[in-house]
Amino acid sequence: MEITLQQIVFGVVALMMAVCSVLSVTTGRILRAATALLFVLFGTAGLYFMLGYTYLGAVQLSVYAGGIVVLYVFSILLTRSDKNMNRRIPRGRWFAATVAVVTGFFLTVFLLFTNGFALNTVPALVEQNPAGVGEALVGMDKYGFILPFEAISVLLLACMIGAIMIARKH
Amino acid sequence: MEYTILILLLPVLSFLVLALAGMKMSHRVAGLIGTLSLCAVTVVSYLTAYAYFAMPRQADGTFAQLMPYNFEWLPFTDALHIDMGILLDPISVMMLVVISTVSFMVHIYSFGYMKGERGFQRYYAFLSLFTFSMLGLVVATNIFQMYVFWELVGVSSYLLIGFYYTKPEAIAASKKAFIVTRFADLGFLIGILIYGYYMGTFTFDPAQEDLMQGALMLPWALGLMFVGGAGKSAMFPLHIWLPDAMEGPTPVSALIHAATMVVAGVYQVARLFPLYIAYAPETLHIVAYVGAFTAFYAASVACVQSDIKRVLAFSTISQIGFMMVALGVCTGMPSHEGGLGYMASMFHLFTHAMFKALLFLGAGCIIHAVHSNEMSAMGGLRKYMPVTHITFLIACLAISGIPPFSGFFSKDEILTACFAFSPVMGWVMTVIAGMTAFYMFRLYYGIFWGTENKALHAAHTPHESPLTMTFPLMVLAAVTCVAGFIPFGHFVTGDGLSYDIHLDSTVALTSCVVAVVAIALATFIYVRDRQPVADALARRFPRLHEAAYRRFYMDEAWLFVTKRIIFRMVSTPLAWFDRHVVDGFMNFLAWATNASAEEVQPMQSGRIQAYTVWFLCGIIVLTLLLML
Amino acid sequence: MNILSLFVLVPLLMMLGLWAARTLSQVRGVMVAGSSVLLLLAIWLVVDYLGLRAGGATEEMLFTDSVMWYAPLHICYAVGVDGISVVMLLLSAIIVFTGTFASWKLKPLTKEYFLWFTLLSTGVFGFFISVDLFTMFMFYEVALIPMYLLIGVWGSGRKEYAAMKLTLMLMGGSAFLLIGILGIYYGAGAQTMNVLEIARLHIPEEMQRIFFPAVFVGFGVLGALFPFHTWSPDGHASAPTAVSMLHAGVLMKLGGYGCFRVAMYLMPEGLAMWGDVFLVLTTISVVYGAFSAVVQTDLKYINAYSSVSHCGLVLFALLMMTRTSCTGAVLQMLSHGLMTALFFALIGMIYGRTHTRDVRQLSGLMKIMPFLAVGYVLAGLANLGLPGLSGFVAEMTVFVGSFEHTDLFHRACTIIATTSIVITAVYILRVVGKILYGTCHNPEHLKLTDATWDERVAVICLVVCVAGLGLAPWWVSDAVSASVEPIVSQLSVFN
Amino acid sequence: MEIHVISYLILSTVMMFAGIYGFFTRRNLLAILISVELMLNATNINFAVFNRYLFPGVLEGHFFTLFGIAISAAETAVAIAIMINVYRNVRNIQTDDINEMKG
Repeated sequence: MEITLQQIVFGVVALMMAVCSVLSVTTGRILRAATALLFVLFGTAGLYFMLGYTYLGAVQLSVYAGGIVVLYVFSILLTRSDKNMNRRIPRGRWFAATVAVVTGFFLTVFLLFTNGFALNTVPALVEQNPAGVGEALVGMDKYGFILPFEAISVLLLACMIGAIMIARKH
Repeated sequence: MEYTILILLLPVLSFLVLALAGMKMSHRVAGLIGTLSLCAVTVVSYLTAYAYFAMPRQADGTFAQLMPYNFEWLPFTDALHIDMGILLDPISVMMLVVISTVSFMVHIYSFGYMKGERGFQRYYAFLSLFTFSMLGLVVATNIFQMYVFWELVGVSSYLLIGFYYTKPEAIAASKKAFIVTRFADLGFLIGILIYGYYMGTFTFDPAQEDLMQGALMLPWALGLMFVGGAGKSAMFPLHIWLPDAMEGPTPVSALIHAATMVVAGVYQVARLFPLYIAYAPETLHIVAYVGAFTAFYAASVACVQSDIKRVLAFSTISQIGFMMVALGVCTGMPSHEGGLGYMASMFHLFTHAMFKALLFLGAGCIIHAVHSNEMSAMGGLRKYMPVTHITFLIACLAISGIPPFSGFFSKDEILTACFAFSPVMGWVMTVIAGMTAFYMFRLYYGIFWGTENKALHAAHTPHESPLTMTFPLMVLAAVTCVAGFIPFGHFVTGDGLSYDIHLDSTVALTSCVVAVVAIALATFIYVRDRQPVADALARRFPRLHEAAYRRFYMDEAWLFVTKRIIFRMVSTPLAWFDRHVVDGFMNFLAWATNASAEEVQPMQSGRIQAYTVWFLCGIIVLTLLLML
Repeated sequence: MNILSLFVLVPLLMMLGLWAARTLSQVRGVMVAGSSVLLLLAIWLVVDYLGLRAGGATEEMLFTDSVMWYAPLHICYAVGVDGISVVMLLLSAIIVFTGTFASWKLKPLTKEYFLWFTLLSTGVFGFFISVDLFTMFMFYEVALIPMYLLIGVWGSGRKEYAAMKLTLMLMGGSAFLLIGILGIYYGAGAQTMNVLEIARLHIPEEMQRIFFPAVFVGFGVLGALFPFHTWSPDGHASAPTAVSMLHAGVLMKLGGYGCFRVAMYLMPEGLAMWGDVFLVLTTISVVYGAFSAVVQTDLKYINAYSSVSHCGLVLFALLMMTRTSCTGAVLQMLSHGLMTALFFALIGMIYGRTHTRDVRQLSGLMKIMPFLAVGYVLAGLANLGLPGLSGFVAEMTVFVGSFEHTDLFHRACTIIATTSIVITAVYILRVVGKILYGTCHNPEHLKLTDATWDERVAVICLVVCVAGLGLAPWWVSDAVSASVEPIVSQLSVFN
Repeated sequence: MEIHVISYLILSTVMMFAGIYGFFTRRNLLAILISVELMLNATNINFAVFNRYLFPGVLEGHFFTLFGIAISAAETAVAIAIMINVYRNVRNIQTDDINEMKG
């Protein structure tokens, strides 16, 4: 079985993402955690590209990596929350959480393997046309998503206003 | 005989009037209401007795049983129901006469004795209540009516003993009297239940087939009923309440604790006599043995008591023992031989009621004069109180069995019956009769002879009582003198047939000699100022003297049972058990609920992270469950 | 309109009136008027009932009526009375009437107090007129809940504890009850909630065996069945006078009534299986309550334990299952209701003056307050079964009836139970001797006064009832006995 | 495209449980938020993967991911606004210390 370039790329990206995601929840410095998260988000975008969802990857990069992480960094700096990252949770709770997480992880993996996904039929790597995405997003026909789109828009607006209201100085 | 209803109605009316409006009346009015109604009752009773005994006898030679009134008071089942009514037969008519006479005398006497007492109206109200209950008891048409009035008698006795309700002794005595008799009544009640169930009726004459079927249970029923009778009639060991009951006013002692209520037990046995004779002769003999032992016990205690009312109380117990013995020695022999004791018992009941009431009323006069119950405070009173002295002497002679006073005749019949039963019983009872004569004359000499109590007389010279008090004494003394000549055998007999009483000369002679010897002995010991023999005897047998004086420790035993056993050993632990175990369990439940809530509460900490851990755990568990 | 509904309607109107009342005298006016109307209504009902029966009415229940309430579960507002419920209604009316006078001077929050009090009586009346299981249960709860507030707010001593304990224990009982009622409903085929109709159906035996104890215990808790009686001493000791009266006098009777009407009537086979167990428990109640009362020092505790003993006798008599004993049980309910109400009323009045209920601190009250003392003695005598007062009639009927049971076990229980009458005498006389007789040593007590007119009304009314039942028992006995008959005949198959 | 679907899924599982672990153990609100982002991303990946592998013809998963990104952006904005506000008031954003909202 020969190893294709795709697989190599996927392996590298996946390894980076796995390592970074573990790092982001275990590191003692919050700024490092945010950085690790950034790499995970990049990796996710990469996966989207590999799946042919280029538009999605672009959104991921711009909104997540570009927008949200910056927000994080700002708020980290603003709240100076770095200095009290070292306070540990009680050992008992930590132990319970670890056991639960490890058990859950292995259980899920076990389920994944035993489920027997018959998905070896690999679809052709077709890049999803961003124009098609746009049409579907505002389309009103059977596969159109205008209604969720509007709902999300309203939600975003509401969040925006809410965020401003909350953060505003009284 | 419709007018007999008045016998019950008048006392109850006077009770109601006095109880409801008595406090508004003057003493004189209240007393008059009570006395006059009793006077009317007495008249009606005598009329009834005259009319009843003047009736022609039935074909079989017995007096008819009349039931002028009988209505269903409380139905239980079709067959079992408590009826209220009036039953007239020889013994109930005789009892009517006895009760109304003594009660009437006591009503008159109380005018003088209770003069100026606080609660005079209440006293008369209770007397009326008592008279009503007692009359209702004797005219009962069925055993349950008897029980109803039996209880009422008990409660009126309770109220009268506790008349001086500020005196702790009186309270204790009244309580004791009620509880002891109540305890005995439990036996009576269970006896009635058995009787009612197996006989299918509460009347005194069950159907023949029921009798046949229930013959096995009948001795038990009668025996249990006798327990009730023994309680009221102060048979050993249920007698303990009677001496203490002397805490009540003396006229009350005369009425209730000498003449009427205490013979209720005798009356009860007499009432059920036909059943005893036919179906439970052994039970009847048990009655005799209990009576004999009680008579002996009480007579021996009476010999050393120093409180004159106590002496009289024990003498009463002893004499009731005589009556019980007389009933108990009856046998089923035909003609009047077997039923001689029955007649004798009723006769003695009659005569005893008169002379014992007389003794108590006389004692009341003495106590009234010297303000003490103790013999040591008395002595030499014969000069000061001639009427009391003479009447008291008559009563003493009567109870000792000296002819021609009434006690001689009735006691003689009893002894004859005893000898007919067994010579041992006869001799035992003769000896007890002798003891009776001895202690009565000890009492008599102690009161009226011997040294005067100068110290006491200096403050207050004893004097004869007013006419209201001496009149009843004279009446009763007159009755005592002549009652022995009543041809009792014509009225009340075991089989209902009339016959002439004839004295058995041997028995009469023996008992007379014994009585005279005993009186002589008492004279020898007690007539002089100083009593060397008595003191010497007391010193010679200190233990015996002390034991007899303390009534052979029966009261201590009673106290032990009530205080130690009921109070300390049953009730206190039970109450503790209730508070700490039963209630403790309930409180524990509450506590456990609280505690488990306390345990669960920290899980609701408000920390979302902790919740999510549980959430995840839950999911894992659910998944695992689904996989299985 | 059905006359029975008036028993619920009048209290509701009273509550409306109380709500509108502005002054104390208006409140009292509403209460007196309302409770008098109830009393008259009850008397009229008794007369009417006896008249109808004498006229040959042979139905099991008279004055029946039924309105559908919630069709899917067959819940009806169904009413009807027989001799048992008629006397219970009369009892309740008497006690509500006297209770009003007994709490004449109650302060503070008089209006609110009477509101709850009236709500409580609504529940009681509603319970006795109902023949529908659900409606019965609902009224039962209506009677229960105000208890908590009445004790918790207007009580004395450890009132919060007592109120909580009482309410929780009774609620626990009613949880059992609810299970039992549902069991009966489904056991009888889920067609009707009407007791009379269910009685004609047959509940499967295995269901009876499960649900009989549930219902019996559920009602038994209220009837102070050993070992579920411990709410009674604490609850009664803390409750205000009229509440104690109503509670011991009427509410505890709901227990006995329910056991008879629901548990025993509908589930005779369950009874056959469980009867002996409960009989032992009730026998224990009878003797144990009496013995416990002997050593108590608080007047209300004494009376509460005495109630345990006497209410135990009610259940005891019911379990004897003979016609006479069941009649006796109803008479005992009536008699105990009256005399215990009298007792609690008097204790409340004495407590209101002396501010203590400890028998060791009271003495010589006979001289100071003769009226109350005489009333107390009468109540005591009624309690210990003096002929001529109500207790005797009831106890004798119970014992005679119980003795009809021939087997040794029942006989032994009967004889053990009869001993209670002696012990009753012990504790009654102990109290009377201690607190009424003797001389008073407390100078404070010497200044106290005797009963006022309102108290006299309450006491005299109850004494007259106690004596009336005791002197003329036949009319009640006959009416009750006739009504007990159909229920007992249901049971007698298993005797 | 020879990458087996299970590889993607395992990767997203790792991310998911890393996020859960972080959520459980972190005490800093921002760190918790980071963990939440991890979990969100893991789900987003799953949506996209399943869309691509199971129903390549339609775009449901794609759009779900898209909306998910939008919502997480909104959520982050609001959360951070709250956090800053909290910080302003209590000078602290440790979860265990913020308990004044509790009854």
